[in-house]
Amino acid sequence: MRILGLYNYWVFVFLMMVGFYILISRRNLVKKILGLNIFQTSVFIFYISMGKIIGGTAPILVEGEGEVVYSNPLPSVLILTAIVVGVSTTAVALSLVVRIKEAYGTIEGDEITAMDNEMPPP
Amino acid sequence: MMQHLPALLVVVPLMAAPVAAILRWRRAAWALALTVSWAVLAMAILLLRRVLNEGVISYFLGGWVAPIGIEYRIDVVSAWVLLVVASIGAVVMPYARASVEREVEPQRVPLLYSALLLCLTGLLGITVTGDVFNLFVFLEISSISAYALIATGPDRRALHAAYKYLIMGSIGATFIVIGIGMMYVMTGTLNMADLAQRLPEVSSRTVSVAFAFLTVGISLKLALFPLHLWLPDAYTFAPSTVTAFLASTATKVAVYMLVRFFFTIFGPTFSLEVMTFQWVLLPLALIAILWASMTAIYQMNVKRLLAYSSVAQIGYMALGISLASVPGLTAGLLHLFNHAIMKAALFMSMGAVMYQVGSVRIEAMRGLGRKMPWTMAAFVLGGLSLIGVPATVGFISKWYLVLAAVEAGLWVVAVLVLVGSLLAVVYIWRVVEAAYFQEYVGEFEVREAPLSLLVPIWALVAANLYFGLNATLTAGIATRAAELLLGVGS
Amino acid sequence: MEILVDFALLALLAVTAMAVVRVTNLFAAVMFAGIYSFLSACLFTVMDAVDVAFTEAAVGAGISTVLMLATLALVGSKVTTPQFRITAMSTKVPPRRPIFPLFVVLVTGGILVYGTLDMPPYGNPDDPVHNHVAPHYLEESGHEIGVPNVVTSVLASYRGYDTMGETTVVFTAAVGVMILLSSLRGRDTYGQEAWGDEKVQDLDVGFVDAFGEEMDAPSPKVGRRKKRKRRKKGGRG
Amino acid sequence: MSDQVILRVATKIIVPTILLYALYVQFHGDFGPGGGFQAGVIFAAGIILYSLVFGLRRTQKVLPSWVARLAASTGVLIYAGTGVVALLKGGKFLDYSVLAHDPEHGQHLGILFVEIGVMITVLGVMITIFYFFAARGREDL
Repeated sequence: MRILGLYNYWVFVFLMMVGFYILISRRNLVKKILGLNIFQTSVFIFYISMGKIIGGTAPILVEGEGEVVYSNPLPSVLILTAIVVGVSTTAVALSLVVRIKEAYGTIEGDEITAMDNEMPPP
Repeated sequence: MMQHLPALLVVVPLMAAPVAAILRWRRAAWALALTVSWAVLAMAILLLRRVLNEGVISYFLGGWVAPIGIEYRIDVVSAWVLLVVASIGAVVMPYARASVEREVEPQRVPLLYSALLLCLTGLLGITVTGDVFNLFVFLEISSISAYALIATGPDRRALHAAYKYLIMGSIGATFIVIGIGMMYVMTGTLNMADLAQRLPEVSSRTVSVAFAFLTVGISLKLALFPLHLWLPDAYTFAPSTVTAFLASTATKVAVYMLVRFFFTIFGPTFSLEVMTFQWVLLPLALIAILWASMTAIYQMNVKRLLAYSSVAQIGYMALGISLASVPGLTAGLLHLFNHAIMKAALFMSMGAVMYQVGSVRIEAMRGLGRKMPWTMAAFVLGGLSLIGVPATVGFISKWYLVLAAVEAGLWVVAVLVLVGSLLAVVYIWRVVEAAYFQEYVGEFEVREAPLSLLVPIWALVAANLYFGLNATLTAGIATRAAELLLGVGS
Repeated sequence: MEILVDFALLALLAVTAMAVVRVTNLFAAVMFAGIYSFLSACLFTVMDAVDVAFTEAAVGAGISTVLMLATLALVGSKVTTPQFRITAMSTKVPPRRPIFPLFVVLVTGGILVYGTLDMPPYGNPDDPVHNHVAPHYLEESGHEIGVPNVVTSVLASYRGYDTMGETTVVFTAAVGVMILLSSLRGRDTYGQEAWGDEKVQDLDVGFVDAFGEEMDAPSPKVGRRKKRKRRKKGGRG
Repeated sequence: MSDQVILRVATKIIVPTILLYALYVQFHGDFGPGGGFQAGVIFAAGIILYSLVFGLRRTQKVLPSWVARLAASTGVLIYAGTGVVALLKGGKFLDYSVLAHDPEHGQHLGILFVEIGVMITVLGVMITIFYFFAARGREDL
């Protein structure tokens, strides 16, 4: 049961590792952003997992029924905010990628670094 | 209205930003940003006075009492950092108009002011909040606007620098969220004061991991060696105004976050005795000081040189914190203020050179000592402060730092701090040498920078000298803040 | 039963995430990321976070994917193969071995797993999270706020300030995108000389000029149309 | 894509439904899942669908770029403004209880306003971002 009880968290760790790996190992700028999304989404899963009560229900109050167990609403609220933050970061990152493509003609990180190095130092 | 100051301080720039974004005239957007930044400074001063007289101010947003709702909590430490951020904002804004017109495409200028205001909002919000998740939200406001601000630089490499900063910054922010989540899962609360109370009871492996993640996340934002890789490019390619603003506020607020988490939330006992972070931070800080100072010596671009010097100066602050004694923390917090005003003066004088000459490479400095006497004099005074010459603020922070190191019995550290100063002499000298001992060779007639640039620069230089000669006020506040953090004294 | 669905969804998520790693075509990767978002939205529903599920489906699988596709339309969706590539500068870039990233990731993951060992088990009503602040929301919001959806009460009132920050973050994103994409296209500059005085005049278009009767691009650019117009007026530069 | 008859007809039916659904999500957020953010995103999705099928130019006749930009700013101001009104009425910032005679009513009113603010900002922002991306690709490359 102990193992089962942490299963959700371990999958979160795995997903986080996958996202983080894409983020730091891939050189394509768009791919990195995809990694960032997976990375962030894994954290959402972590938060929502901690708010769940087995046998509970969504925290929308039902009148007239005595014994209803509700899951924790607070992680949901936090994650709603985090999702919004995530998409905002993604939007800014993507517009940066568009500009980089226009300015450099490529979106491969190492090619850009090579071009940076060949330019006269600032 | 006085009782609402904590909220107004953040809400006023927050509401000004959307207005600036839809304004049609660049001048109007600038005037709005200027007014707001001065209003913010006034509020920050009022708050600091109130905190010094009355102690901690607590403000419950929405009227919901602390752990239920979000609390703004201002003690001496946050009021102090608030003052730093607000005064830099208030000095950078008048400077911005001319400099931004020269370096940024006109149609983006109102948006740039909007982003600057948002960045200011975010930094102020981080500093006053007493709720860890709220801290994350405001951290992201400041970070996302900072990414955009850096990308407005005129060189295409600004885009790549901004992208790298975005990736590093987002990793940092996500690590911070993971850390917050782990604290929350153990305690069920997000309020800092409440966390400080409950964390010791549940001290466990999870809390240790939360500590580690928060430390790494904040260090990324702080550009602590070896996580500083985003900083040199970002500061080099951003427009001068943006560099001056970010260099003297964003990293300072990150230092504040570090201190806040280490000492207020986890508590000195846990941070120092269980996690023994000081033995991780101390060597990193020393390497940062020496390595970054040496790298700065080899830079051909003065902005980049100053950026590496920033990495080194962050090392000094981290060193002060890692000593974890009242004098050490005092030195760290004092240097936070002192470094902000000297680095802003240095970056802004380079902005003035950029304005007149169009380059900030060392070769471009040739003969400027005579062509732009006021600008270069400001640079020299700022440089002396960076070195730590007596009668400048730099001396005061070095003095406290060396004292703290000696008190802790770490003679080696004290010596290394002085070595760092010597290295600073070398890199500042390279600029001085070009400016004063070489002839101007360019074809164009170079004149002194306009007054709108010079006045803010010299205001900072004056502050540099004033607080260097009369440090009772600053050192007094920093000591009180250090005592509060360590839980000794009042 | 719930647990089984939970397990299945988590397994699918892991598979999809791996697919994003392996695929080389960006279009496919974006599609997988969309699927990933959608699966996590399903998972959130199972875990009683309906509001989050709704948002994740709308944002992660919706808006994010649309933005990604819009970007791919601009930058192309081919990833050059990781083996020997000739860069634009015709310098050979040796394929970086992913050992260091792998090491960092494994260490991070290891530390996290270590951290989960002391965590309260999943779904247990006795966990501290369910017993400190949250009960207040569940028990009191009924008469303090009077809105059945507790998530809405917390979001808009108890932690309304966070939501204001969130709104500001969204707005910041718009400011960021506008700053970035209102720039001239393909500008490749080494210094400030990129735009001469005349161009500055041309660029100096505010609201009415840029978004006037004939709607064109939202970003004020030196479009051909505008130049023609100015020429008609005789120009003022 | 505007030459595809089926697409055009289908879009003409679907888009109003989406917009209506967005409003439902907005005002039903008190009772079920939903709220300003989701509503804003759905609304923006409707507009984006319309512009994918009928083109950017036609869409911007319906919803010009500056309107979207103005909306993005206005929403934030509505939200923060609600807080300021509460502050002027003697409560703390964002304390909705003072907005009306009895606290619960005030809370309802406050939540209504801030959710509207969130929706306006989100739809403005999403549409603005989409317009900027779309315009970037479409113009003379």
